[in-house]
Amino acid sequence: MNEKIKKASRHVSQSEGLIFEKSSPGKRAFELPPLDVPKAEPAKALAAHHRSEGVEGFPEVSEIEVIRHFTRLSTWNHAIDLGMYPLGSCTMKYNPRVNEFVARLEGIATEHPYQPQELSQGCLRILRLLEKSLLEITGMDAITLQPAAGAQGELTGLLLIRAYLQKQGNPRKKVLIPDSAHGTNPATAVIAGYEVENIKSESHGQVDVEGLRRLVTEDVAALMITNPSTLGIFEQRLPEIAQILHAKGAVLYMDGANLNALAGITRPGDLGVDVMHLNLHKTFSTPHGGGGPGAGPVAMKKILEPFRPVPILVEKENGRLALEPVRPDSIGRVKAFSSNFGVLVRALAYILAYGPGVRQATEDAVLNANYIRRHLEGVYELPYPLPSMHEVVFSDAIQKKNGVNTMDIAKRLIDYGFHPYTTAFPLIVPGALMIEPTESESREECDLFIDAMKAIAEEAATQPEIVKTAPHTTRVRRLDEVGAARKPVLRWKPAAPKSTAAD
Amino acid sequence: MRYLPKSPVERQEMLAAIGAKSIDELFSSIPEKYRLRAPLKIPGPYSEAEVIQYFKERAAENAIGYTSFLGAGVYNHLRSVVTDTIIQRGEFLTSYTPYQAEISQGTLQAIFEFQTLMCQLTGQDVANASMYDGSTATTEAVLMAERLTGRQRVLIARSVHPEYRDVLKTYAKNSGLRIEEIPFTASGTVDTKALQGALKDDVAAVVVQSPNFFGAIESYAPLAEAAHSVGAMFVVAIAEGVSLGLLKPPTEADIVAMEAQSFGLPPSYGGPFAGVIAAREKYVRQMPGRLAGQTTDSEGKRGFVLTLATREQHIRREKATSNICTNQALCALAATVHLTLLGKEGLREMAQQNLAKAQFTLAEMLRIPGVRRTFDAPFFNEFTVEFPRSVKIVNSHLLREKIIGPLALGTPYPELTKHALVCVTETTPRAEIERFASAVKRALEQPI
Amino acid sequence: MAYPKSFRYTKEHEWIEVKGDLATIGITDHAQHELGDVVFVELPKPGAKIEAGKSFGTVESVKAVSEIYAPASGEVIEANGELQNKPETINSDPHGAAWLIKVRLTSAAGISDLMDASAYEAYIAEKGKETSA
Amino acid sequence: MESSTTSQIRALRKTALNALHRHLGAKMVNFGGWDMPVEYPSSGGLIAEHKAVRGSVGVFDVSHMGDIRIHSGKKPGGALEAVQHIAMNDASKLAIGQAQYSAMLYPDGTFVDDVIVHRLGEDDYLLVINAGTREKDINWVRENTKGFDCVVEELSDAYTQLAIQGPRAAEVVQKLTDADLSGIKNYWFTHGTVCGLKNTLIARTGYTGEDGFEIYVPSDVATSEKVWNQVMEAGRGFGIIPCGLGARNTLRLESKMALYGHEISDKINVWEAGLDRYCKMEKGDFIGRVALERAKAAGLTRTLVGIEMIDRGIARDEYCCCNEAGERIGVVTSGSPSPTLSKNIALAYVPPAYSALGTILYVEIRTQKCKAQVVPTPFYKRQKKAAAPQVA
Repeated sequence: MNEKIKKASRHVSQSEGLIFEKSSPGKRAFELPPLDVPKAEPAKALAAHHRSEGVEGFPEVSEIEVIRHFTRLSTWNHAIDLGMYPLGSCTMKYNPRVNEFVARLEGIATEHPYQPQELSQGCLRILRLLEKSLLEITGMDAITLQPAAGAQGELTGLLLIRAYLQKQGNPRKKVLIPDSAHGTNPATAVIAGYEVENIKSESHGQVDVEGLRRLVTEDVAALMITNPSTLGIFEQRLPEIAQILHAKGAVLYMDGANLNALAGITRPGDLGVDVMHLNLHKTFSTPHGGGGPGAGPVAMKKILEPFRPVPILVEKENGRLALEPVRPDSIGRVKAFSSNFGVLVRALAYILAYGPGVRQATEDAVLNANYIRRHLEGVYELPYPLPSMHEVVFSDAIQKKNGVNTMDIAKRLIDYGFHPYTTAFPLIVPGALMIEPTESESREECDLFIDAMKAIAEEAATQPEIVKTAPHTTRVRRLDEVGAARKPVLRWKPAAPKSTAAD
Repeated sequence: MRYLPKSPVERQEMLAAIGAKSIDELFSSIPEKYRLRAPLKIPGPYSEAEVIQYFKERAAENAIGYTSFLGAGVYNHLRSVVTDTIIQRGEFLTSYTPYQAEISQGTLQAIFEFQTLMCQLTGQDVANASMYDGSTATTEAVLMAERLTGRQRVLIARSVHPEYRDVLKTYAKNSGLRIEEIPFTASGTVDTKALQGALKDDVAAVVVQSPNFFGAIESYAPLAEAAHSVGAMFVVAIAEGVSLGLLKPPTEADIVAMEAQSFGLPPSYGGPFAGVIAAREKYVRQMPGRLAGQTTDSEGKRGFVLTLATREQHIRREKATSNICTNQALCALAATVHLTLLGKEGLREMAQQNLAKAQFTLAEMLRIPGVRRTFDAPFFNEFTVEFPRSVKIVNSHLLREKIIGPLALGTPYPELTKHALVCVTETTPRAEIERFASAVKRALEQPI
Repeated sequence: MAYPKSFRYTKEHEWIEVKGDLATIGITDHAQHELGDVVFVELPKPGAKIEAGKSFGTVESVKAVSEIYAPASGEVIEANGELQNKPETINSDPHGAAWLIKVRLTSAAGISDLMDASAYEAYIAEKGKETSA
Repeated sequence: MESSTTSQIRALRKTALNALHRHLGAKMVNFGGWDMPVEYPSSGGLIAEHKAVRGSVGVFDVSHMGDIRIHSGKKPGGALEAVQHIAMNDASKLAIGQAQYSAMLYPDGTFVDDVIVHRLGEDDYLLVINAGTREKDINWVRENTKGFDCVVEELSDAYTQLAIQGPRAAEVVQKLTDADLSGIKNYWFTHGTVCGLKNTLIARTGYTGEDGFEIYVPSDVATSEKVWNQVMEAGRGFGIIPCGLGARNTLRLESKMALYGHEISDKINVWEAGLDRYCKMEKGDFIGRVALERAKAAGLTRTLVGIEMIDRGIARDEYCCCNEAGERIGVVTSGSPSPTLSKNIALAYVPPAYSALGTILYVEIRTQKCKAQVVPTPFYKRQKKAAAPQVA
């Protein structure tokens, strides 16, 4: 065993203050070319609106200081590039660098959304090919690439459903959401003007189909389901669930957050899903960047097509493409300008690199999850034993006996050079450990992770203190979140000059 | 496949370890009849070279080599290579939302610095860690005002970016919000009289943009006064952040919604950008989106965490202030690095150059027979002019000279068909401005 | 911490102390314990009406928000402003300094049906078993 | 093992088997004031002795260990209260005939000594303590049990204590007794006739990480030698050999069992030693508890890890551990070649930041810095469900 545990990383602890604390008047990190037109007189041109001073408190530093500052900050982060990042439901896979390269090409990054469409055919053809590819992968009929992220995709999807039902005379009242769902689902349903009704999962963590049958009434607009569920389990009776909803005129919405378990293997469209969003920053490898930007395209069946948000991408005669700003039944705009285009470019670059081989990525992701499950079963409790897809959810039940909980284990994992898995989610598993390795992990990396998890289990059993006080290797120890919330300090302020302190 | 770190043998060995005969066994929970047999019909697999080739070909079908006079919410400013160098560091590029504070201090401190910069720019007390863009930020600001006032009527100036207004209407549709638009005056700014006429104690928010869609700068004080007189929130949207290098910040505002694209983010055909919401401290608990806060660790060392998380969807679910989860963190980081590079002087100098070029361009335009200035309000780097003939026709002539002309206002504002929104920044060389002017002159001389 | 005999208690872990038609309302020691470090309290303004069984405010810890339900109906005459600056009082003195609101009762109906101290202690002991089981 | 601390103020103390050891040609050393066999060259020496215990069976004279009996006075329960007060494990959990690993602590949460607590009867406990700390321990127990209604007597000199250790130990001892040993679980004991001596305490305990028994017989030379010889006789078929303190040390080290003055001392607290699971904070008050509460809140500053040398060289007690940067960050408490693993292993205290398995450390061996890595402990775990208690 000890031969295998090679990985143990320690985080750089360079001390680095706030950039504002380095500021000294007169330092410059950026110089503009000389002005080649007559200087304007701001005071005259802007009159009362003129701000004569520069922005108060803005830093004044040199270029090397900026580079060092942010480089040092960067060393305090864990990242996919440093090692496995098994955050369940986040699909932290490798972000190919060529995607970054092409997104920055002149003619791609430089294009203005209002430039004439005859001068934007390149952009539009990128959008078109991405649309077609995503439709093929999801088995849907129509799609919009506009939403800026998954949550906005959810909203778009629900607005489509609402518009569709409205058109038939009754938008209906309720949206059903399983208790295992992501928090964005209920939050979104409310913004779309629906009441949320939570539905309990049955003992195996699947949707209780019989219970559902009773719940689906004329009042129900849709069911928002995540498949595979947040337990990493495939909803085997999805087609039946779709029928139940359709029979009552309701719509089946699928949260595509976990598409990484399905791409190339099966298609939500074929399973009876009517509308779904995709998280391009999950399944399609666009970088998470510390929390965005993302993109949340929404794919749908024919019935919802007329309601897509504008602008709509259409093919004109002789293959020209155009974005049309007006559609009678459209739900309107969900975001200014066409979309998070730069993110879409990266997603297409990913798809092109794989082609139909995207199936292999899915297989590897599921292989990794099951490999880890196989080796940690018993060491950690597996609350729902149904087959795992791309992620596996354990609980801390065994370690709890020694007062060690999922957060402690997660923090100790940091000392072993891994980012923690997702803790305490899904909510239906008390003390959940939600592990999603993705296809990007080699067997070696999986083994390192398994060994680390076993070592921690052993520590939890014999010397829990070392686990409960983890992490020990990071720049900062556990932080005082209570203090942060009681007396929020949300911005830097210059220290008050001594003199004023008196009065 | 070059992204997949497994050999066929390793796959077999791992399957064996799991106790599965074949990979298909791992998908046994998917009903047989729903499993794909045929490979997906999508192009690829492409080598890296082929991927680059594909996008270079697409790029060639776009507007390379043209000089543009477009702005209207998306601005072309100088960007330092330093910004791109930093945001392409794997530790920033390939990390997730900083929920695990101990190994996300880099991202968290950068967000804290972003929040500080945004407060300094807007003259507000608190700013969040970013929204999707200016349009959704404006919408979220309105929803925030609705929560704070418990009112549902919203007055928004017609001089606010048309697409910002469209997005607001989309969100409002089902939340019971009633959106009413306030006209603009002959000087291109909000019609205060009309506003006062519409103001009642059922108004949640008064929303204006400055510089507004026409480039005209609004006077905050009277608008704020009017809004506050009936207990409404005064919401200011800012689409061109660089203007703040030279313009007084909207300190009279209760909530500011800003687009940060001008701070180091390329136009990128409309996104990704970064929205900002800044507000008075007392409203912080109704703010949407993430917030980084300063605190200390068990050894008293300064550190940062995501705080006031109980506002957010992952905890409050259906009661959350917003459904936003992923935001635009990397774009916010780019803005932070960019503004840090510019600094106090750099931003001011950049703003001054924008103003100077815009003034120069207007002068050049006005020397053309038949061209008149539409509005007389002060402006920053955008202004509207009226042509003696349709802007679309003028622009079609300009295209032949590799110039992308100003935005035709006819579509969003039918009454302004012959009016155009001209934008220049520090990146527009004098020579190009002069070439543009003479091209317009020629275009207007062309027989129809 | 002892549960004052003079209080009545709800299943949602609020307490109410009635003096004539005036009543003081707070959350119990058990509640603050379940909640953990309290970081924020949201209370109605004086003049607001509260209705028995309906939520009249929230108590927040770092990662949880809990509704506070009114044990009885009435009009708020005072809200404990101290808690805005010192929410931690709820952890240290839930039955005393950390009272939430004082109300003028519109009716005393239902209050007698609430649990007394011993019944409440039995109730939380019972809950304790369930959760540990 | 050479303990230079006790200079020859008074004559070395001898166990009843001292002459026999010398007769067997044992190499004798001063161990904590005792003249003890470190190895028996005649039977192959340390390595052979070590391997015998791991592979079959060996016998140790551990009569130098101390024994303290605590039983109640008039009031029932007094003995338990006293034991609960002076030892950190929860003695109330003990059934009659059961033993537990525990430790006596100073008020600051550091160690007086580690002990094995046997529950002999209703209100009757036997604490087995270390040789080097006998006087200190007995005084400490007397001092701190005053307030309780109990009787404390030292029995150390009354017994010759033999440890028969190894996978075949049970078979050997079974030959000598009428008691059914198969019914005695690890860390349980019984009384039976051994070598004709009635009512002899037979405990399934040890300090080697192997299965094994410790028997307590009258300490007169004749009886002691008779029993020793019968044990040797009974074990002949299993290749039993006499083992000295040298093998005892390498055996306990492989099993990461603490040795007073090394892994545990009056400078080290329970959390640092990683003895969490033998310290029952929830049992109520005991000496050291308050300090341990505080220490818990303060967090760990060092923790005990097992290391394995990657470079050549043996990490010995007191050697310094350094990080990549060459800063001294920790110290070795015990180190030696491991006969079982044929690797050089050691235990060391390092800051928690260096505790993750796989962490690379450098041990200063004289002038050189030798590379080592943190490895899982115990270094050796016997193939059996119920493992002997270890310093995790």
